[in-house]
Amino acid sequence: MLRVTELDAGYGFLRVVHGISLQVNQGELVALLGPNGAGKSTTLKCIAGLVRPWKGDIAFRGHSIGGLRGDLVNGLGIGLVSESLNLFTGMTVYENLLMGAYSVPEAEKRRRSLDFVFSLFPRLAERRPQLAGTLSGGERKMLAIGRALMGGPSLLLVDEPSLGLAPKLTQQVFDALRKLSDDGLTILLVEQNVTATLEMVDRAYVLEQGEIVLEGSAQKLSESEHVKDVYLGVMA
Amino acid sequence: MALLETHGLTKRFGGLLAVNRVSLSVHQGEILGLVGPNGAGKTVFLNCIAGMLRPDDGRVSFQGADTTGATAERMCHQGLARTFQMPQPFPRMTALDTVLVAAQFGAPGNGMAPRELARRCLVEVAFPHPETTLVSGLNTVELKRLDLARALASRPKLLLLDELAAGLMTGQLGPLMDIIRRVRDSGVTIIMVEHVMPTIMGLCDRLAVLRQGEKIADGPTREVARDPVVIEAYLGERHKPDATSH
Amino acid sequence: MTAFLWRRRGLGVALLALAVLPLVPPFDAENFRRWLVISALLAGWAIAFDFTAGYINVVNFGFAAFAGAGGYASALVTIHYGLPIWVSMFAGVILAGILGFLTGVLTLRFRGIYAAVAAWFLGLALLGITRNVSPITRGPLGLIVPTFFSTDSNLPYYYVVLAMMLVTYLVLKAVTESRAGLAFRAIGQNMEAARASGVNPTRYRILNFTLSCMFAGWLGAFYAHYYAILTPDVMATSQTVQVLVAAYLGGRGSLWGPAAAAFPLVFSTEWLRSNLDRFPGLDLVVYGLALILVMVYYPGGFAELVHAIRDRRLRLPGLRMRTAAAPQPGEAGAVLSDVRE
Amino acid sequence: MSLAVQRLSREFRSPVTTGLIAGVLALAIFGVVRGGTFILVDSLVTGAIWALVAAGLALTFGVMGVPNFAQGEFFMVGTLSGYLVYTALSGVQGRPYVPFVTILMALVVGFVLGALVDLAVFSQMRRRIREGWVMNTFVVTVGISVVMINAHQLIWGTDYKGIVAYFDGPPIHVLGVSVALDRVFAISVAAVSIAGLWWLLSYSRIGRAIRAVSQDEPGALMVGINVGRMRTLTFAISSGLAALAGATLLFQFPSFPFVGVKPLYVAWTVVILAGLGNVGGAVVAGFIIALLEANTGFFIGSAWEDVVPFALIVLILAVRPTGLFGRAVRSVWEQ
Amino acid sequence: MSRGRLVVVALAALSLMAVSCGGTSGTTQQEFKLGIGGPYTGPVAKTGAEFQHAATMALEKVNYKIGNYKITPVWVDEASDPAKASSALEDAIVGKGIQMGCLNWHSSDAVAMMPVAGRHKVPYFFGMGATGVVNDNFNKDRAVNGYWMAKGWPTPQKLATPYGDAIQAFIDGGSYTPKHGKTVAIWGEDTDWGHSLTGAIKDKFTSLGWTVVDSQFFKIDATDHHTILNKFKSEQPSIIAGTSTAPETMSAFIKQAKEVGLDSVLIADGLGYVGDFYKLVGSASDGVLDMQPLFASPAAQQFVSTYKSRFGSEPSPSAAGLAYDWTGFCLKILKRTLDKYGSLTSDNIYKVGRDELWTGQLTYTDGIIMNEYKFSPDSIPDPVIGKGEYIFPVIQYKGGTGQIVFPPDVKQTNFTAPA
Repeated sequence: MLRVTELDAGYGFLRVVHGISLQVNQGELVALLGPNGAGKSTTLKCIAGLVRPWKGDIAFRGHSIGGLRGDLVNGLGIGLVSESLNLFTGMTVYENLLMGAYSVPEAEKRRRSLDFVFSLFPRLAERRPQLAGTLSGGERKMLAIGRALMGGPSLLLVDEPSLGLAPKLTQQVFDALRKLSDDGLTILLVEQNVTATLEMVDRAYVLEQGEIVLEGSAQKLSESEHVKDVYLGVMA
Repeated sequence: MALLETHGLTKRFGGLLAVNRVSLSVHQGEILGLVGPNGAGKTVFLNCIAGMLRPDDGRVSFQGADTTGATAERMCHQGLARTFQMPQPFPRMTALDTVLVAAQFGAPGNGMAPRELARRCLVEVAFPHPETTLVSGLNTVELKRLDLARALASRPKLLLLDELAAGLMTGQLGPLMDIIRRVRDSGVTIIMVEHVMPTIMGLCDRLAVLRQGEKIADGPTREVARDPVVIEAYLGERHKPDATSH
Repeated sequence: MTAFLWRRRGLGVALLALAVLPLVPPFDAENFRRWLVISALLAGWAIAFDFTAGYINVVNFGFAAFAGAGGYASALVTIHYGLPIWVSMFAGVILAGILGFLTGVLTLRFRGIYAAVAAWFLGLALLGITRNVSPITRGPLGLIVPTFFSTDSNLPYYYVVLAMMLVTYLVLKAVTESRAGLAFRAIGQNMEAARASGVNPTRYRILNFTLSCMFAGWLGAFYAHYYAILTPDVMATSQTVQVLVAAYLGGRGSLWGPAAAAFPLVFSTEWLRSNLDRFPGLDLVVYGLALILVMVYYPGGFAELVHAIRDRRLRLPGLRMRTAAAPQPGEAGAVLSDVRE
Repeated sequence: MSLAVQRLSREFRSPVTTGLIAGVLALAIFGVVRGGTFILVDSLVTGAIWALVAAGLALTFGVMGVPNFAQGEFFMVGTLSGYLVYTALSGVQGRPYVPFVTILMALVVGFVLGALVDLAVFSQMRRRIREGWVMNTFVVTVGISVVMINAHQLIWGTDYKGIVAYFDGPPIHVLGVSVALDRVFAISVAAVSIAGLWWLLSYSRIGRAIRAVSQDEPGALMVGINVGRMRTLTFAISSGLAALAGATLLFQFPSFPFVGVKPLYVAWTVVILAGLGNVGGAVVAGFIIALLEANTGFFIGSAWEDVVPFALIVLILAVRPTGLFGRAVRSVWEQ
Repeated sequence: MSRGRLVVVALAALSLMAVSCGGTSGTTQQEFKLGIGGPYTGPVAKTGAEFQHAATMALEKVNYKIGNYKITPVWVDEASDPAKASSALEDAIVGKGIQMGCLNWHSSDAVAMMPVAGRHKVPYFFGMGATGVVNDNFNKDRAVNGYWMAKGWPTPQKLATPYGDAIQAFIDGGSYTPKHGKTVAIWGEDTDWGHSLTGAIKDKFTSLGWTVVDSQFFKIDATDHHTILNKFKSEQPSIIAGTSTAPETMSAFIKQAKEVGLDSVLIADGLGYVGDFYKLVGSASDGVLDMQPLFASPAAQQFVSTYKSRFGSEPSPSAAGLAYDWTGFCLKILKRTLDKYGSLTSDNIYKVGRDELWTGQLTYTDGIIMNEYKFSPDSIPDPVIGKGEYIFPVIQYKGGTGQIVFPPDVKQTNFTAPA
C-alpha cells in the first residue's frame, strides 16, 4: 500500500534521513523504531507531505506522492497523528473532530465517523464542548487520533503515541491502535518504547542515525541481539 | 556542600504540571544523569534552574546562595552554563563569534583573553570546521558541538547538557564521552539529560529519574537502573522486571 | 586604530569618491549637489536606523520623531541662547538620546512587531506633543531656524553632512565591532542563547536605542539648520518610511549597505520626480514597486548580495584559516583550569 | 454558548485586563456624568466602525502573520469603488436599496483586489522567505500602501469624490443625542458585518478552516486544508471588510488618495490594544479607543485626541506586552 | 565579494546616479522656462491640480508666447514637504533652467524655498504660503529672501477681520440678534493656517466685546467632530467660527454641525476652497458664512465653464481662480520686462519686480477674481488689501452658491440668520 524508496530528507543544510526504504502492506500494523533523533518523525512527515523529500520516491497505492502538499496527501486517505499532535487548541473537542473530516463532504459519513470515534474514546464524548487546549495529555492524544480517523483514512501514520503518557494511558492508546488495526486499518507507527511496541505490531523497522539497520517481524526483532542489547536491555 | 540544590521545585503550564515538587542536589565534581521518558519534564527542570523559566513554587540554590527566579544571564555570570536540546544558534555569526559571546559575557575569569578562550573551546570540542565558518551552514551535530563550546566558554562551574548525544552515530559517541569526561576532570560539575543509554551508563555517577514531572528515583547509576519502578516507567506496566532482565 | 582604518580602505576610496563627486560634472551642478546632501543625510539616518534594525533586530518605526526632536532641540537652543550651531547641535544629540533611552526602557519587554509599533506610537505621541506645545515649538506654524552658512552654495553643507555621516558610520561601526556589538548581534539573532551566554539584553538594548537616537538627533539638527524650517511633519511616519526603505534596500546588519543604497535611491527618485512631472505620483508608484520587488525577491538587499558572495568564500575550508598555533585537543585540563581561575 | 463563556472567562482571568475594563467603564460613566450622554453614544457609533476597520487587520495578522500597513488603502479602495458605483447608480438614487448595493459592490471589489494582492505578493514571498516574515511583510505592505495611494492619484486624480449622505432625513434621537441616519446605517452595517464575521469564523466550514490555520498550520495541512488558499481568502476577507467600511463611511470620508491614513492609524491602535491577531478583542478595543478619543477631546482638547491614546496604549503595553486580550507571544510574532 | 565585482556594483550605482543627472538641458535661445509651484503630490494634491489646470489656461490664453519667447511651464512639485519643495525648486532652476517661478501653497515650503531662489537669484512670485513666517523671513534678509518677490495671499490676520465687522454690521442693521449673547466659539485645523487665521478672528471678536467660550483644534484629517460640536452645543455660543483647508474635514464638520443640531451662526472659512464642496456638504452648507472671492464677472464665468469642460471638476475661486490671475500677472511682468529690457533674464525680471512691482507701478487689472492686484512698499511681500484691490468679501451660502453679504457696498443679498 505504501512504498518508500531511497528517501533522503532534512532541514536546511542538515540531512536527517539517509536513503530509507520501507514498505507497508494493506492491513498491516508496522512500527518504525529507534532512538531520539534517528529520523523517524522526519520520515513520517515526508510521507504526510509536511516535509519535502530531497530525494527518493514515496508511492501510495502505486501512485507517487513524494513532494505532494500535505492537504492533498490527506485527501488521498493518509491520516497523520504527529508527535506534537498539532491540535487546534482554541477550538472545542467537537470542532477539532469536525476539522478532521474537513475533506469529507457527506454529512452522514461525518456523523458515522464521529460516532465511531466517540465509541473508541468515550472520554472525548464527555469532553465534547471543551476547548482542546484545556485537555489532559492523554485526552489530547485521543483527540489527535480521533481527528485523524475522522477523515476516514486508509493509512494512519502515528508518531510516538506513548510520548508523555503514563504507562496506563499508553496502554489504552496502544490497545485502541491494535483494535483499529484488527478492524482492517493500515497503520505505520513511530515509537521509542520498543518492548511494548514489539508486542503489538506485525512488523517493524529499526532506524538509527537516519538509516534502517534492522527490519523484520516483531517476533524476529524481539529476538535480535542488537535490539536486546540496545533497547531491551538498556536498564539491566 | 551541594553545588546546586532544589527544594520542591514546581512548574505548571496551564493545567499541566510539568515539574512537580522536585528536590534534588548535585555535588561538586559529579556527573548527574537526568533521565526519564519523553515529556517527563527534564528540559523544563533544566530551564527552571538555568533561569529560562521562573518556577511557580520551590527554591533553587546554587553555590549556597538562593537563585530562585534569577535571570538566565545572572545564572550564567554565577557559573552555570547550559546547552540546548534544540541547538539555539546565532544564525548570522561565525563559529568563533558564537563562542566569543559566551567568552565575553560569561562568568568572570582572569587571565585568558576572551578570543583565545573561545578558540580553545572550539578546539576542545573538536569543532571540525574553520572558526570563520558561518553558523547557518552547520548541521545539527555540528551545532551541538558549537553549543557545547559556547557553554564551556562561559567558564561554568556547573554545566547542564540537554540531550547532547541525540542524533549521533554510534561511532561518534566515544569521542563525545571523552570530551565530557575531560570537562568533568577539569573540575566542572555536570547535569546531563540523555536518552542514549550507553552514554548514560558510561558517564554518570548518579541518576535521577523523572516521570510525569515527579522524581521517582535518585541514586548511583547501577542501582537506579535496576529499580523496578524505573523500568516500569520506561517500559510500561506489563513489563515487570522479570520480563526484561536477562 | 590603524588596523581599524586599514580594514576600511574600501571605505576610504568610497569616501574620496563622494568627496570629489560634487566637483566633477555632471554632479557639480547645484541641484545635484543638493541631491548629494539629501543622499548623505539619508545615508546617515539609514546607518543609525540599521544600527537598531540590523543588529538588535528591532525596527524603530518612530525613528523620524527622534530625529525631529533632535532638530527642534538644536534649533531652540540656537534661537534662545545664541549658541553656535556646532555647539547647540549637541543639545539635539542629548535630547534625542534621552528620548531614545526612555523609549528603550518603555519598549524593553516587546519584541518584533510589538516593539516596532510601540516605538511608532511613541513617535506619533511625540509628534502630537510637538504640535501642541506651540508656545515653545510654534507648533504647526513652523520654526524658522538659523542656518549653518549664509553661503549661496550647497557645497559646504554637503561636506558637513558627509563628515557627519562618516562620523556616524565610524562610531557606530566601531561599537558594532566591540564587545557591545557582539552583544547586539547576539540578542538580535537569538535572545535565548544570548541570555544563556550571559548577555544582559536589557542593558544592551537600551544602549543601542540610545546611541541610535543620539545620531538620529544629531543628523536631525543638520536637517533643521539646512532647510531653515522645522514643522512637526518632520516627525511624521512618511519620513521614517524613507529611512526604512533605504535601510531595507541596502540590506540590514551591515551599516554600509543602507548608506550605499541611499545615494542611488535618492538620485533615482529625485530624477523620477523631476522628469515625470506630467504624471504626479508616478515616481512614487515606481518607488513602491521597487521596494515590493526587492522585498519579495531579494529581502536581504544589497548588502546581503555582497555578503552572500563573501560568505561562500568564507565557508571554503582552507581559505582564511588562521595561522596562529592552535592548541590541540587533549589539553582540556589546561584550557579549563585557565577558564576557572 | 458555553464556548463563548469559556473564552470570556479565559480573557478576564487576568486581573490587569479586568482592571482595565473596569477603568474604561469608569471613564465612560465619568464622561457621561461630566460631559453628557453624547460621549457614550458617539463612542458606541464610532467604536463600532473602528471595530469593523480593525477586525480585518487583526484577522490578517492572526492568520497570516502579516502586519498590514496598507489596510487604510483598502479602506480607500472601498471609498473609491463606493463612490463610482453610487454615482453610476445616480439614475435610481433615493431608492433605499442603492446604498446597500453600493457597499456590497465595494466589498466585492476589496475582496477581489485583496485576493490578487495576496497571490501577487504574499504567496510569492511565502515561497521564498524563511526568516523575518513578519517584519519583511510589514515593509512590503508599506510599499503596497505607497503604490496604491499614488496609483489612485494617477488614475482618478485628486478630487474629493464624496457624497452628501446616503439617507436624507432628520437625525434620530438616542438618549438625547441626535444621530444622523447615515451613522445609524454605518453602525448597523458594522454590527451586521461583525456578527457575520463572527458567525463565519465560529460556525462555517471555511471559517473553522481559517481559525485552524491561525492556530496550527501543520495541523491544518494534516486535516486536508489548503493552507495557501485559506491565507489568500483571509487577506481577501480582510481587504473586503476594510473596503466595506470605506464605502459605508463615504458620507464622512470622501474618496481621495490619502483617505486611508486616519483609519489605518486607528485600526492599528485598536489592534495593538486588543492584542495582535485577536479579532474578538478588536471589537472591545474599538470601543475603548473611541471612548478615549471622545473623552480626551472633551476634557483636554481635540488636538490631543490621538496623543493621549497613543501614549496610554504604550503604557498599557508596558504592563501587558501582548495587549489586552493578546494570546501569548508566539515565536512567529517575534521575527 | 571580489574587488572586481564591488567595482562593478559601485560603477553601476554611480552610473545610475549619473544617468539621473543627465537630461540637463540648457535654455535654448527663444525658450523661456517658467517654474510653476504647487503641491502636486501629497495630501493636498487637489489644490495642486487646480493650480496646474488654472496656470495651463492662463498660458494658453497668451498661446505660450511673450514676444518672440516661447513660454514652457516647469511644474515644481512641493509635495507638502519643505525638503522636497526646496529640492524640486533647485532642480527646476539648475536642472531645467527656469528663470522665474510663481505660485506655491504651504508657508513652510515657502520658507525652505526662499533661500534657494535667493541663492540662484531667480525671482519667485506670488507664493500662496501666507502665514507670518514668510513675511518674517522676507524681512529678515531681503538681499537673499527678497527673491521671494511677493506673496499671492496676505497674512491671514489681514484677511480675517471682516468677519467681526460683518457680524457687527448685521447686528447694527437689525438683521441679526445673537441668540446667546455675544459669545463665540473658535474651531480650526491644527496647522499653521488654522492657528493664525483663527487667532485673528478671535482677536477681532474680543476687541468687539465678544466672549470666546472655547477654542478647539483638530488634526487636519479629522472627520469626526461630534465631540467638539456636542461640547459647543452645551456651551451655547451664538457663533462658532473657524477654518479648515481640507475639504473632507470641513464638509464633515458642517454636516455634523447640522446633525448635532447647533443653532449657532456657523463661520466656516475656506469652505469654498474646493469648488465641488456642495457635492460633499449639500444643504448643510445653507446659511454658512465664508470669505471667498467669487467668480462674478463674465470673464470669470467663462473661465469656470471652460475649466469645467476641460478638467471635469468645479474650480474654486481661491485656488484655481487666484492661480489663474497670478499666473496672468506673471505673464504681464514678463511682457513688461521684455518691453523694458529686450530680453527675459532672471536679473531683468528681478529688476522689474523690485522697481515696478514693489513700488506699486506695475499692477494687474485683467484678473477674473480681484479688481486689481497691487503691491506697495508698505505692504510687501503682501498684496495691498482693500476695496478695489485685493479683498475677500464675506459670503453666505445657499444651495451651493455664495452671495456677498458684506461689505455693504458690494453686497448682493442680506444676511439671513439661521432659524
